Amino acid sequence: MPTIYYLILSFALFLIGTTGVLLRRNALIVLMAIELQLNGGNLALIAFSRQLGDLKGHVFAFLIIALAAAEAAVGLAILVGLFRGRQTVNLDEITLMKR
Amino acid sequence: MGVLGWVTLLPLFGAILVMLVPREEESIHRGLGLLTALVTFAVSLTILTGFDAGQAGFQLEVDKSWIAPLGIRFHLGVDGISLWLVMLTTFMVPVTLLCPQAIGIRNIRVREFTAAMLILETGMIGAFLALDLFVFYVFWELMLIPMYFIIGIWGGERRLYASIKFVIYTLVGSLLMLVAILYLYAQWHATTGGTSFDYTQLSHLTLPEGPQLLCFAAFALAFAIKVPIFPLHTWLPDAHVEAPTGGSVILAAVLLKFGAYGFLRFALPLFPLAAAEAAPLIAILAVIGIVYGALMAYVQDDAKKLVAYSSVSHLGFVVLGILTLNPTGIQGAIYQMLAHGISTGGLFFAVGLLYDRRHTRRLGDFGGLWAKTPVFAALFLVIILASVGLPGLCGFVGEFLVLIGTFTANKTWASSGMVGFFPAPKLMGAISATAVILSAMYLLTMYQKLMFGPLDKPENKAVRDVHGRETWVFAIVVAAALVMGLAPQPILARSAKSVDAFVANYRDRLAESKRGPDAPAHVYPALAVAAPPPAPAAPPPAPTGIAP
Amino acid sequence: MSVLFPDGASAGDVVVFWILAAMVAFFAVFTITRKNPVTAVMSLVATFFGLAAMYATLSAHFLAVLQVLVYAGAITVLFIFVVMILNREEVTPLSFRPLRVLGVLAGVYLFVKFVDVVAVGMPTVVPATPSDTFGTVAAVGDLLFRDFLYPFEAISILLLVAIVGGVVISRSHQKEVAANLAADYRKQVHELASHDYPGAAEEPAPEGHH
Amino acid sequence: MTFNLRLIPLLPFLGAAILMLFGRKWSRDTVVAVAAGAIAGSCLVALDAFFTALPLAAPTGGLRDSVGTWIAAGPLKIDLAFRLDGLSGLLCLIITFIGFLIHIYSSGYMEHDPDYPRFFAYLNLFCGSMLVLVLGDSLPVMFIGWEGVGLCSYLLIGFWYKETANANAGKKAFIVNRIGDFGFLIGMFLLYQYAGTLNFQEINATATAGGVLTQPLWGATVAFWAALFLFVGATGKSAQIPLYVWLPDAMAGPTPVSALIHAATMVTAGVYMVARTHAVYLLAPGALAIVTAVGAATALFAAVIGFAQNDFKKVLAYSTVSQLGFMFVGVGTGNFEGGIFHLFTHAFFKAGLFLCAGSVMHAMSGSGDITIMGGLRKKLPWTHGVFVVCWLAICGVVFSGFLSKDSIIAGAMSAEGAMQDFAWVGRAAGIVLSVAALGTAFYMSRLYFLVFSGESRASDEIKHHIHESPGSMVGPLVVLAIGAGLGGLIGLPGGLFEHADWNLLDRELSPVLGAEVEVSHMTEIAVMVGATLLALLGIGLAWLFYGGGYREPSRKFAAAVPKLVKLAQDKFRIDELYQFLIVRPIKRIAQAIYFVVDRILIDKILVGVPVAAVDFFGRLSRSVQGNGDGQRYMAVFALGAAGVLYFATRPMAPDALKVTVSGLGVDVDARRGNKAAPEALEYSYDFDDGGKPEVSGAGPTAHHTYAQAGSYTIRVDVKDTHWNTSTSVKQKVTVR
Repeated sequence: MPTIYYLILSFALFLIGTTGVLLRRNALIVLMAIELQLNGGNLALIAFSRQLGDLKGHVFAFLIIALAAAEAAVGLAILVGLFRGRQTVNLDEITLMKR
Repeated sequence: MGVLGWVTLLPLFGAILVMLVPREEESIHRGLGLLTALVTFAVSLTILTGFDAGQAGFQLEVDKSWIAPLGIRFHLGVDGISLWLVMLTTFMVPVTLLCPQAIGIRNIRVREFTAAMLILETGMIGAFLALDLFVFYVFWELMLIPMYFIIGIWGGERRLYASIKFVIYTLVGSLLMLVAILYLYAQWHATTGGTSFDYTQLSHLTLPEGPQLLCFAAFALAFAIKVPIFPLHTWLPDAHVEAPTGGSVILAAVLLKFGAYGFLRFALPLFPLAAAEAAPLIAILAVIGIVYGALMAYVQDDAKKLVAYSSVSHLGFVVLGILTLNPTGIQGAIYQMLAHGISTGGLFFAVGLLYDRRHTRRLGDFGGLWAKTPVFAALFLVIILASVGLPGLCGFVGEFLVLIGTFTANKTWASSGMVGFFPAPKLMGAISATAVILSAMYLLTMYQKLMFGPLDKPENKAVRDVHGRETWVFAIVVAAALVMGLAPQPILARSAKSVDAFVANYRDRLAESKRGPDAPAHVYPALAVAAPPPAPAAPPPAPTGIAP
Repeated sequence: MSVLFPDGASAGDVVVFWILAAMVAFFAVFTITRKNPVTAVMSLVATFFGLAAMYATLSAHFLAVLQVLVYAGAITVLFIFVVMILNREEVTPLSFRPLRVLGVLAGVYLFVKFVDVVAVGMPTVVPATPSDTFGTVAAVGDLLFRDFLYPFEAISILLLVAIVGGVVISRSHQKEVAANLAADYRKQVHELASHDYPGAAEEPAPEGHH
Repeated sequence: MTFNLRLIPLLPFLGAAILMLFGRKWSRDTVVAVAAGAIAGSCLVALDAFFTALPLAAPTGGLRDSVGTWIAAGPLKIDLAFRLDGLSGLLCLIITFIGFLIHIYSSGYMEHDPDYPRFFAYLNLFCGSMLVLVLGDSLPVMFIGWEGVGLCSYLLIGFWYKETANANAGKKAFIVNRIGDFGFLIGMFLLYQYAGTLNFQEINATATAGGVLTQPLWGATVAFWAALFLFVGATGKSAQIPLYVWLPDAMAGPTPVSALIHAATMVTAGVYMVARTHAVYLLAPGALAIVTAVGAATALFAAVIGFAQNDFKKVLAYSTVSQLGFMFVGVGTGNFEGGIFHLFTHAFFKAGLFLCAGSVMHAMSGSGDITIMGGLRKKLPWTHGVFVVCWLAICGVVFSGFLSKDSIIAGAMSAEGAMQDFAWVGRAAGIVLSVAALGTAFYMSRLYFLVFSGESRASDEIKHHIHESPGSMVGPLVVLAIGAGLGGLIGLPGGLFEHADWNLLDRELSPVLGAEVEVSHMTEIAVMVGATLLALLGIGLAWLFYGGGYREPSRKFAAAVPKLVKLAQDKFRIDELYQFLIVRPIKRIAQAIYFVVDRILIDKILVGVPVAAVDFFGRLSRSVQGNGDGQRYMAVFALGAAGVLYFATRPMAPDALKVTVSGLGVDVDARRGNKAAPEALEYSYDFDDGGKPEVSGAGPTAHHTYAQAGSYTIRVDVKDTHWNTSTSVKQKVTVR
């Protein structure tokens, strides 16, 4: 298949992820959506590296996967901490960044 | 890694070590911090021995590539101007760490305090030694942060206000300076095609008049705030009053010097024309500051605030001396910096001790302490007199030279066709000389209110004389004041060559940029265009570009 | 011949691609629309598997495996655990606030633009099949440990930090709070005891330089 | 010719250092031994230098001893060097000798003081500084001593620091002296700026008629201003109008201190300095005239105040001020030798008088109030004897005072040589001085009669305690009395007897200060006779008023003009005047500035305005990004990205079409500016805005011919095929 198909798919994934991040109340789901976005990025990278026959794309995808793992770990930990503190993971009720 | 590199980085390593020790071991923190500072001082002594007084240019240079693509190099070097300021730094920090009151009465987080002090030392030494504008800027900001914490964490009641004020004032200046530095970088690239932040190269770049004025303004603002020059001084009293003793001492003894040092090292040599045009204004502000600070000090009731304002007055002399632009005045300015570091540092130690004993700084709360603390009283008196500028103590030499320089300001410049660029030297000198009277007025008044008179307040009857490490701190300061007052020559001799070269270079550069004020940016002297990007193998030409 | 079936592509590839693409997209949408977190996680896993397969078709064998191991394995398990800790059914999963909807629309706009551009700009030919070693563990590992050693190390440190951070953040704090209080109290007592003049006990801030 | 002069000041300094470090642990005898030993040692060195080494070196400008370069910066170079010639040598001898005596005296006087070691440390420190002052080879080195003695006087006046009054007196002394030092410094700088040196010999060498120092400056010559500013310094140190106010208060210090510092040595530093820089003064007769006038005025003014003082030491203090006035008239009239001569004799008899005062107060259990004294003649025979000698000396009856005072007045009467067209000032000063001399005789005799003659007016228990002082105090008194009696002999006006060589002083000083002033025998003798008569007259008057206690005339007088007496007793309220005119205004102004400028102007306005601005914009932008809700940030971010893309990819359409009309035809140029549009752009032209473009898919320019005249709206759509975006421009045209 031509690379463009993969690219469009990857962007679609990213868009879906973004929508999730924007619209969901549940912080947990938001985290998942972020994972979707990252995967979209990965897909693009791999598609390109296939087109160019260059493995660097794979390496970056690898790094991104590791990063995603880290992000998930910390994010979920924060979530747990939050939940312990305020008994909710509803983002509408969590506005710590306010001033 | 040359000795300069070591002197710069040792305190940093020390700070890391200190942070590794568990929080409870406060005595270990103090000991380790003091040890590091002492080692640094010992190493810095080797700078002194390795320094060749007969040479004007930079010596003992360290020059390693740091961020190659941007041409940023870790370039350190010392000359007669920075030499003694570095020594002052490495001297004052151990004394401060030796002082039991350094951390103030909120005696918490000893580990963090010690580490902050050591990081601060690295920042200060690095900024004095840096010959790469980018590196200089990095160190310059590196000084800011620990001081912010020192004031903000260990300070007095209004510490947050004071620390924020300190940071904002300093940042406003330094960010503009960063812009100017980047502009220089761009201009250098445009002119020579090379990429370099290296002072020894950029100092040969002559900008057209307009950009010069702007860049000078940016630099001068940063330095004027640091000094501080008259209308920009109000952060100083607040910072001093709120900072813990150690913070005040370092702030007064070293940090303020960066303003003056910056003028000497960067603002004047890089932008000679703009400097010459702005000199009268700054000189007048300096004179105002001298009298103004003295008057303000005279009406303070808070001992620490009084000393802080006295700093404003004393540093006015420094700026004035620099702007006389003749060797005598500049030598005086440098010496005044050192003397002020010793004497005012000592004053802050003393006030800190009293605050530690009585938890008040109101002069009215004291009185008749001499009877209780004869030793302290005697040492304190010597420090006071040093600050008053009694000949034979450190304070006199600097003021004397600065005033002489002021009186002869135009005399030295008549030769280079700049008659009268310094406004009314006699008048300015006379006005600044009134500080002789005023300083005696406020300092002796303070001393009398603290030490003399009847011992009527019950709390004062319990005040204890200096003992243990305190005695050492004061003894060291007093000894330094005496030595610097009686034998200034060894110090002056080592800075003489560089200062002469500075003046000569400034004169040439000025004449040169006067020739073509609106000529496009160019490199002076022309040969410097061919100067290769500095490599350890082939060190760049001397900063002054002129063999004295 | 058509958008669905670009010429030069073998029928198998086309079919596999469309199936995987549909699956990925479908489960992705499913993930962000489910009320029940467990369902969401499950569909997330499905998405990951789809992607893994797609990587395989892109002859990124190593990453395909990695995708399954790390994403479908580790990360999902993490999610599952957390879901178990805080199992919350939401009444209304989505909150359509004006600004956010605008944000989504902006996303859509970007998507459309993107499609426009790549539709014009990208070559539609099928890339040449790479060598057999392309995307194998050996090849990627070789690159990773030769040219990308530092990034690799950096990311490993990042992981380490993440682990520690995760532990620190999520563990309960009561103990150390208590410890701090006790320490402060000891300090105060010690300082008050070490005063060298009477009447200092009333002083607000105790001194301590001994 | 070199000599180890540095020893002379060094020994006392060492003594001071040792006493400060260890004194507190030692017995009183050890302390005295160290202190007196140090000063005695330097006295011996000074004698050796003066009598063995100097005679050989006198012609070559005396002995010089350079310790090394003190300060060198740029062209400035100052050696830490000492010079001993006739002048400084004489001063050295006075300082070390009288200093030694007073150390001995103090050992008795301060017996009961707990701070014994501190006191002697200060005394030694003072002697050292004073020696540096006189031995200094250049103005800065002299300035070291100059400030050092100021410091010591500050410390010693405030020696009993528990009394706030004493501490204040000390502070006052120091600050007033600093005012003088300000003048000193300015004078020094002026000299350096023009003469280019600060070394006395070089300055005096430079100071020649037509030299650099005679060039005009501010309507006079450089020399004039330099001399004037230096003299300001002198007025501070030597307590002349207007800066004399600190000296009377300085009597708060222990009496030996008053004797040594505030009578014999330190206060004469000003006179010495003027003599040192005499060449500069000789260049500026105007300055000399001012010095003379100030001196004369001070002499008279202080004498008048002296009439009414009732404190033993206060009377002596004002008499000191007055006598210093005499000396300044001496140096001011170019009669430097006369001035120094009087300095010499005055040192002896005034020190003697003060020590007598100390001894008397010692006897009167510490009180110095002369109204309750009287009849001490028999009780204190030694003290009385010494006092008589010194009293007659200061009145100018016995040799020393007699000769020195006469030489001053005579010199003033014939000052044409030095003061040129200001000679009249000299003559006037001479007359004023004669009156002052009369005054001196009067108030000193008043003092004598009230204290020693008649019957005691003291209360019984004081009377009961009265006793002669111990030997350690009487001994020095006697020695001083001898000095006061015969000291004058060194300055015999040998000229009168055709034996110029009798004048030892002249032999020592003339190499330094130039030849003595020529005074005709006529004036000399006239002045001698006149002055003596005046002195006797004064003594007579005093006897009339106070002989054996307060007599009728004095009471009558006091009753007649009570206001005047009160005024004189209040020292004419000069202190209050200064307070009112200078001290308080400065403080008020400073306070005002502090609050207005620092607190309000800078901190509130200069800082507040930018802060307010920043705050405002901060709130503004925060309201956009919302309330800490992360998702909202994300949304704004997405919008931002979309916006950027949108604006970045719109084709560049012209702001206004360039339309050129020719008849019915129009040429439209839709290029932006004058540069050709990029290829990717497609233009479609709708010339009547009718919805369907006449020309499409064309380049940036197009031509169209309308069917009939009229006004149309041209609409151009610009399409970017790459980004697939478009913009459109409209414009009206009228064709006819």
